[in-house]
Amino acid sequence: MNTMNELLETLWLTTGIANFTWGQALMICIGLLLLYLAIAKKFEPLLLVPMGFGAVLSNIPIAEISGPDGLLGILYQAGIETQIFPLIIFMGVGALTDFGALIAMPRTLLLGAAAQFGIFTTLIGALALNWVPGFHFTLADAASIGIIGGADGPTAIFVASKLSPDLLGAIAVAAYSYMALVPLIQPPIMRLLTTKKERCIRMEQLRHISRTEKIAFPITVLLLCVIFLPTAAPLIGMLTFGNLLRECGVVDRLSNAAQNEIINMVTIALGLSVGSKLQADHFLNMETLGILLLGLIAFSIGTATGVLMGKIMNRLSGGKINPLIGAAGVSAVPMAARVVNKVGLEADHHNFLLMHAMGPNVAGVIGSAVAAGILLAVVGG
Amino acid sequence: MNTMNELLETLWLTTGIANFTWGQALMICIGLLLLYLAIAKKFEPLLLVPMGFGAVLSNIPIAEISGPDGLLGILYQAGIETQIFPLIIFMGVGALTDFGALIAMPRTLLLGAAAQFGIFTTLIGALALNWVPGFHFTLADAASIGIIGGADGPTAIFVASKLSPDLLGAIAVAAYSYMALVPLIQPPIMRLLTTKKERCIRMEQLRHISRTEKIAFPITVLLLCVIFLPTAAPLIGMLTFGNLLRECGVVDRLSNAAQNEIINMVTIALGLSVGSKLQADHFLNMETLGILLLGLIAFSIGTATGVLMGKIMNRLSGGKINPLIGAAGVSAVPMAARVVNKVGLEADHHNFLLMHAMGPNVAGVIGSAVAAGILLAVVGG
Amino acid sequence: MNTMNELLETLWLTTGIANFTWGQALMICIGLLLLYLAIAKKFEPLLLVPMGFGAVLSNIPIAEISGPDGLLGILYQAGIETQIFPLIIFMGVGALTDFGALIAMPRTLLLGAAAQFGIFTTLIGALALNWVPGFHFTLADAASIGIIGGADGPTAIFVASKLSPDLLGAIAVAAYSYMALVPLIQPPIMRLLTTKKERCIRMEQLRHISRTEKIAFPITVLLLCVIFLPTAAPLIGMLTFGNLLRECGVVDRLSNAAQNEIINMVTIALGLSVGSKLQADHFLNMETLGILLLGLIAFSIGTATGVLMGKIMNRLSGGKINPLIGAAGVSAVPMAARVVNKVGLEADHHNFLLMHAMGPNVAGVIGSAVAAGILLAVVGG
Amino acid sequence: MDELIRQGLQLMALGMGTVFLFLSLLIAVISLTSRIIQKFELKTEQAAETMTSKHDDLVEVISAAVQQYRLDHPRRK
Amino acid sequence: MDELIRQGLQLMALGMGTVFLFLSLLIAVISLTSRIIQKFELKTEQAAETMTSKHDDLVEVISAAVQQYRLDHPRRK
Amino acid sequence: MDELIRQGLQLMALGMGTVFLFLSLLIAVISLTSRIIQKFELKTEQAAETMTSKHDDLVEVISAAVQQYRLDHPRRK
Ligand code: NA
Ligand code: NA
Ligand code: NA
Repeated sequence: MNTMNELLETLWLTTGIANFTWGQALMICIGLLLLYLAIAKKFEPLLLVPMGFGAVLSNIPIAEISGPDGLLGILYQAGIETQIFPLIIFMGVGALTDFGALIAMPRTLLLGAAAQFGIFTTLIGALALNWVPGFHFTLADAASIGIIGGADGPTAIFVASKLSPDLLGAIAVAAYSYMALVPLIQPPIMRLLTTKKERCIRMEQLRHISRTEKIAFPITVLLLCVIFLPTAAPLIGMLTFGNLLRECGVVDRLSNAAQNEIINMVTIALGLSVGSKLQADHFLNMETLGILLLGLIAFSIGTATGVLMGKIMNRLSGGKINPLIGAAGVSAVPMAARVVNKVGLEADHHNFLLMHAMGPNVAGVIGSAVAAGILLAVVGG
Repeated sequence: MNTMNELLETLWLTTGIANFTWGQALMICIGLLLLYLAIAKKFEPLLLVPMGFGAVLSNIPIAEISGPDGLLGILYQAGIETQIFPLIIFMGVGALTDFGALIAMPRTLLLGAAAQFGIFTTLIGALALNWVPGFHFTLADAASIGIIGGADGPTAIFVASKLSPDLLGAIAVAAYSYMALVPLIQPPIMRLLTTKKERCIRMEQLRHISRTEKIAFPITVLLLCVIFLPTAAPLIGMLTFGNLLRECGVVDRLSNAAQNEIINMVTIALGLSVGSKLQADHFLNMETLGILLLGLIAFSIGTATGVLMGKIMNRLSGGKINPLIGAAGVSAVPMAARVVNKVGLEADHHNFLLMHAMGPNVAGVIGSAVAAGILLAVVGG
Repeated sequence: MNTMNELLETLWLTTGIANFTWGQALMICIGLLLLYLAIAKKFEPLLLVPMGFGAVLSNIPIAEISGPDGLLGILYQAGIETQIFPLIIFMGVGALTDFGALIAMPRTLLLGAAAQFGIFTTLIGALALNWVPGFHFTLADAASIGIIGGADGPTAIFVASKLSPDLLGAIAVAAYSYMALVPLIQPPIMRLLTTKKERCIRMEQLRHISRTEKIAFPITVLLLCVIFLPTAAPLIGMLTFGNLLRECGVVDRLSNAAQNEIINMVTIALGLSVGSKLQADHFLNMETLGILLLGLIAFSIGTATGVLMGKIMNRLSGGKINPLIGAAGVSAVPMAARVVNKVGLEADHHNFLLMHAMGPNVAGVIGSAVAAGILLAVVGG
Repeated sequence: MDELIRQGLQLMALGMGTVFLFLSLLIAVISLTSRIIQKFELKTEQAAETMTSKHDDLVEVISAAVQQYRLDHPRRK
Repeated sequence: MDELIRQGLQLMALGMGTVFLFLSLLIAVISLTSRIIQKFELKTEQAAETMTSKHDDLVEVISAAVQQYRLDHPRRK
Repeated sequence: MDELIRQGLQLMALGMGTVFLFLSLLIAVISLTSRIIQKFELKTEQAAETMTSKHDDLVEVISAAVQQYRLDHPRRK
């Protein structure tokens, strides 16, 4: 630094306008759009506010906030590459979830299973997209894209960060956006596949679940997972750990911590970290468009197969199961269950399905964690 | 991956049943046993729930949750190898502890000192076990085992993680289990060593301690430690730091954080991390049996020497000290103090010793931190 | 270890008294002095209690608590070298700050700008000190020292940890001490530069700010920073992120986390970490004295230029602005605003300036973050 | 149909198969566990029930009111 | 005057210049934004206002009392 | 008696010696400190006492009730 001119030039060269690429400017607009959707439209704001803000921060020229020494880059390495953040979120989800409705009606696990068709058909859709010039999805990429159909943010991030870190940004945006759009995506499909009579079916009240049953549940799930599907053990393990903290009744301090301070802190860090993957050069390409399209398909198919399985179960049970609750099997907890309730009330103003939809809803979380385990076992091996 | 057969084989090879060793299956049962004791029997649940769950998770085949890239392995490296977790717990203990009873009766520090005999006799017991074929305890191992007698979880973990990381799992299990068993272990010893008349001795009410005295206490302890025993400074330093946050009255935000969110988060992480050391190949051996046996001896001797010192002090003070309170010198805060109270009430239904037992109880924490400092200075050098 | 004599010698060699240097003993006294000021005189206790305690811990011989494997050393590396801690504190400050007063009177940003003269004149003062034998401040050192005049702890730590890590301890001590001394430093300067008539000027009540304006504010500030001054983006980015969490109204869980558990935890860690830089060999030298002197000058000049700018604005506005509020432009939130209020009340017992001083007060935070960005861009490049 | 899609279809068969198998197994085990627990529980349940109802109604009302107020004013917490 | 101090003076000119420029720009943009928002907001505002006042006064009084008590006794929290 | 046990016994002597010495010293210093503080404190104490009792009883009763309710229903917190 010598003359004032040189100094001014140094300073000019450090301004944003002298360094912006069009891609960065566009990505900052996309970040602002995510913030708008989160704040004004209440699209999953807990995740999309940090993620949108992270998208803005990571596209600032020069500042390198997503670089290896920047705050977002450090958070990404510490929490996403190691997969710690999604696992801790899963612990929090476990601590926040009451599995009572599922224990009262274990059959509804089948609805949670059926909805996973969304994952696997989308996987094939992604592979089929390779026929279109400009797409080069590997099997690992396709698996990561398919998992969007699990409608479960941390599971999608867990899988994508392991199989296709480059696609993580687009996958996370798709997963959370469509979870927020569930009230728009699901109802038409639900109405199309059911008759008015089916939608009016009222279901029996759920039985009371004792504390011991609630304690036994996470341990049962964990042990089955240990015996048959250890590759799903990290996700299922943390989910059931959180749930055991909640239900065991002797560690309320820890349960409260998992439900509040821990999940809040990690949500902020996770959102910012994922935002760091929304850099222009990783996000602005054909593949992102493909992922957004495929994600929508995944949600739609998952909803459809859930409802169809609901219709089958209704037949087999002699008309006791309202097929609408199958739509909650995609997870998107608790939004999908609320959508079921709303569509049910539309058909019959006294038909409250919320509690019955919670069963398949949380079953969907377990279902996609299982699917994630299989994908990681076969593709990630 | 080529044919469906190969795919099925891949999947079969990733199931738990195809990969279990007997040791892992047994360790998972031990993990479940710890969970049972924690939940149904309320054995130190804050630690044993995460630790038991960690034991299950770390013995799942294939998943490698305790491996260097697994969640528990990462937590262990980040928090136990660096000794950060036990130190932060110590800060929380300091913030949660009211040293008023000790300041009112500083003499009771001698009871906390006497109870440390449990540590050193057990150390020699561990060395003596080497005469039995199958045992090969080094001096460092013996010191780590002896510290179980400190009846203080974080101190035991702090020492063992530095001197004998391989024995950490067994030592932590022994320390927390016997802390939970204090109501069974201590009373017979206490009754054996005291007369009914001694157990009936009522003690004077403790004087009121001013805020300034409470602020001066942690600083005094720290300075003495700095001058005479800097090797105990990390433990004593964090304990007194937490206590100063509590007592100084100007940083209630920080004090509450240390007493709640911080200690809760670290307790979960510490429990899971320690659980990661309960892997079959580290835990299922003769040495673990030896450690469990020696730990029981350590608690018993500590209780006995505490009570005997109580008897001496009673004589010297002219019958003003109930020797039972010496048993609280092993620490195991606040369980041991409650046991003293209970045994005292058995002898005389109006003899409340709880507050008087809190003095030696917290003195025991300082006493074993000092002992830990000496062991690390001499053996760890 | 062989004979008892050797053992005793080992132990003696591990006592503090056998290893103390005079510097360490003196630094421990300085740590205790900081604790005294924090507790008895309420000097910024949230920072100075951990920092003072950290100073004591890091000067304990042998224990090496500030070494690369000691708790404080690890915290320093993890949080200060990476600059994570000051950035997270900035997020918390954003979440705790209501920018309403500033939005209602954006002109007061000029007061926050004027007060930054303290930074740059001190920078030149530091360079001038090189004429005195014993001082060797580089341009980077001078910039770090100047930033003390920003009267904003995390900004000072952010800049100093990047430009002059060796001076960090002295700079942090100076910054926080003078922030605490603002009620003593500012009033004489304020009275000297204003007439009684000026001090009596009453200001109009501030207009009500809508939620939308409060949401737009952090985004506006961020975008301007992105476009014109990306080097200030980490600080401004986290400040505005925290503020957006606060104001957007849809993520109260996260906002509460940023305002409470996160900032509390990081405050403890930051204080201890900064304390680790108060080691005798880094702190006890001429340069520290120079820094303490220069820091005082920085605060005084910042106050003076703020008040002078207030006088100019008062003239231009036709007597509607009380020049006292210019003194709040140094930041030192919210102490400086309270001092303005107090000096105003001295002159006229019904003249409440607190709300009007909050505008320049928070403007000063933005102003010094901007100054920090420029210093890092030009000097740190 | 190319190789990659064949692999995808295999993965689908395998994946959905495992999901259904695993969750069906879970149905069986949960139902079984519930039945066992319900048998052993009658007495325990009653003891537990009486223990948790030792609060009085006034406290509940006040507390709910305070709770509601807090929810409406989250920032003052 | 030595080289280093010359650099310092340059830095001061540059720094204070940028600070004033940036904050002046901020004044302009904030004022503009506020004016735009205030125009578009009249109706939204009114709706929002009525929503936040659904608590009753008794709850507020009790809650404030409890709050005060807590502030006086922080450690029991 | 083998070498290792001899070392253990030395360690015991040393360790218990240090523990007793250190804690005895602590007894002396704490007693001394307490005595000094108690002397200097009479007036300060009184001032402090009056400051902390500015809450009224009603608040205490309500607050304790709420506290109790919370303890009985930890999950709703
Ligand atoms: Na799902
Ligand atoms: Na102890
Ligand atoms: Na400032």
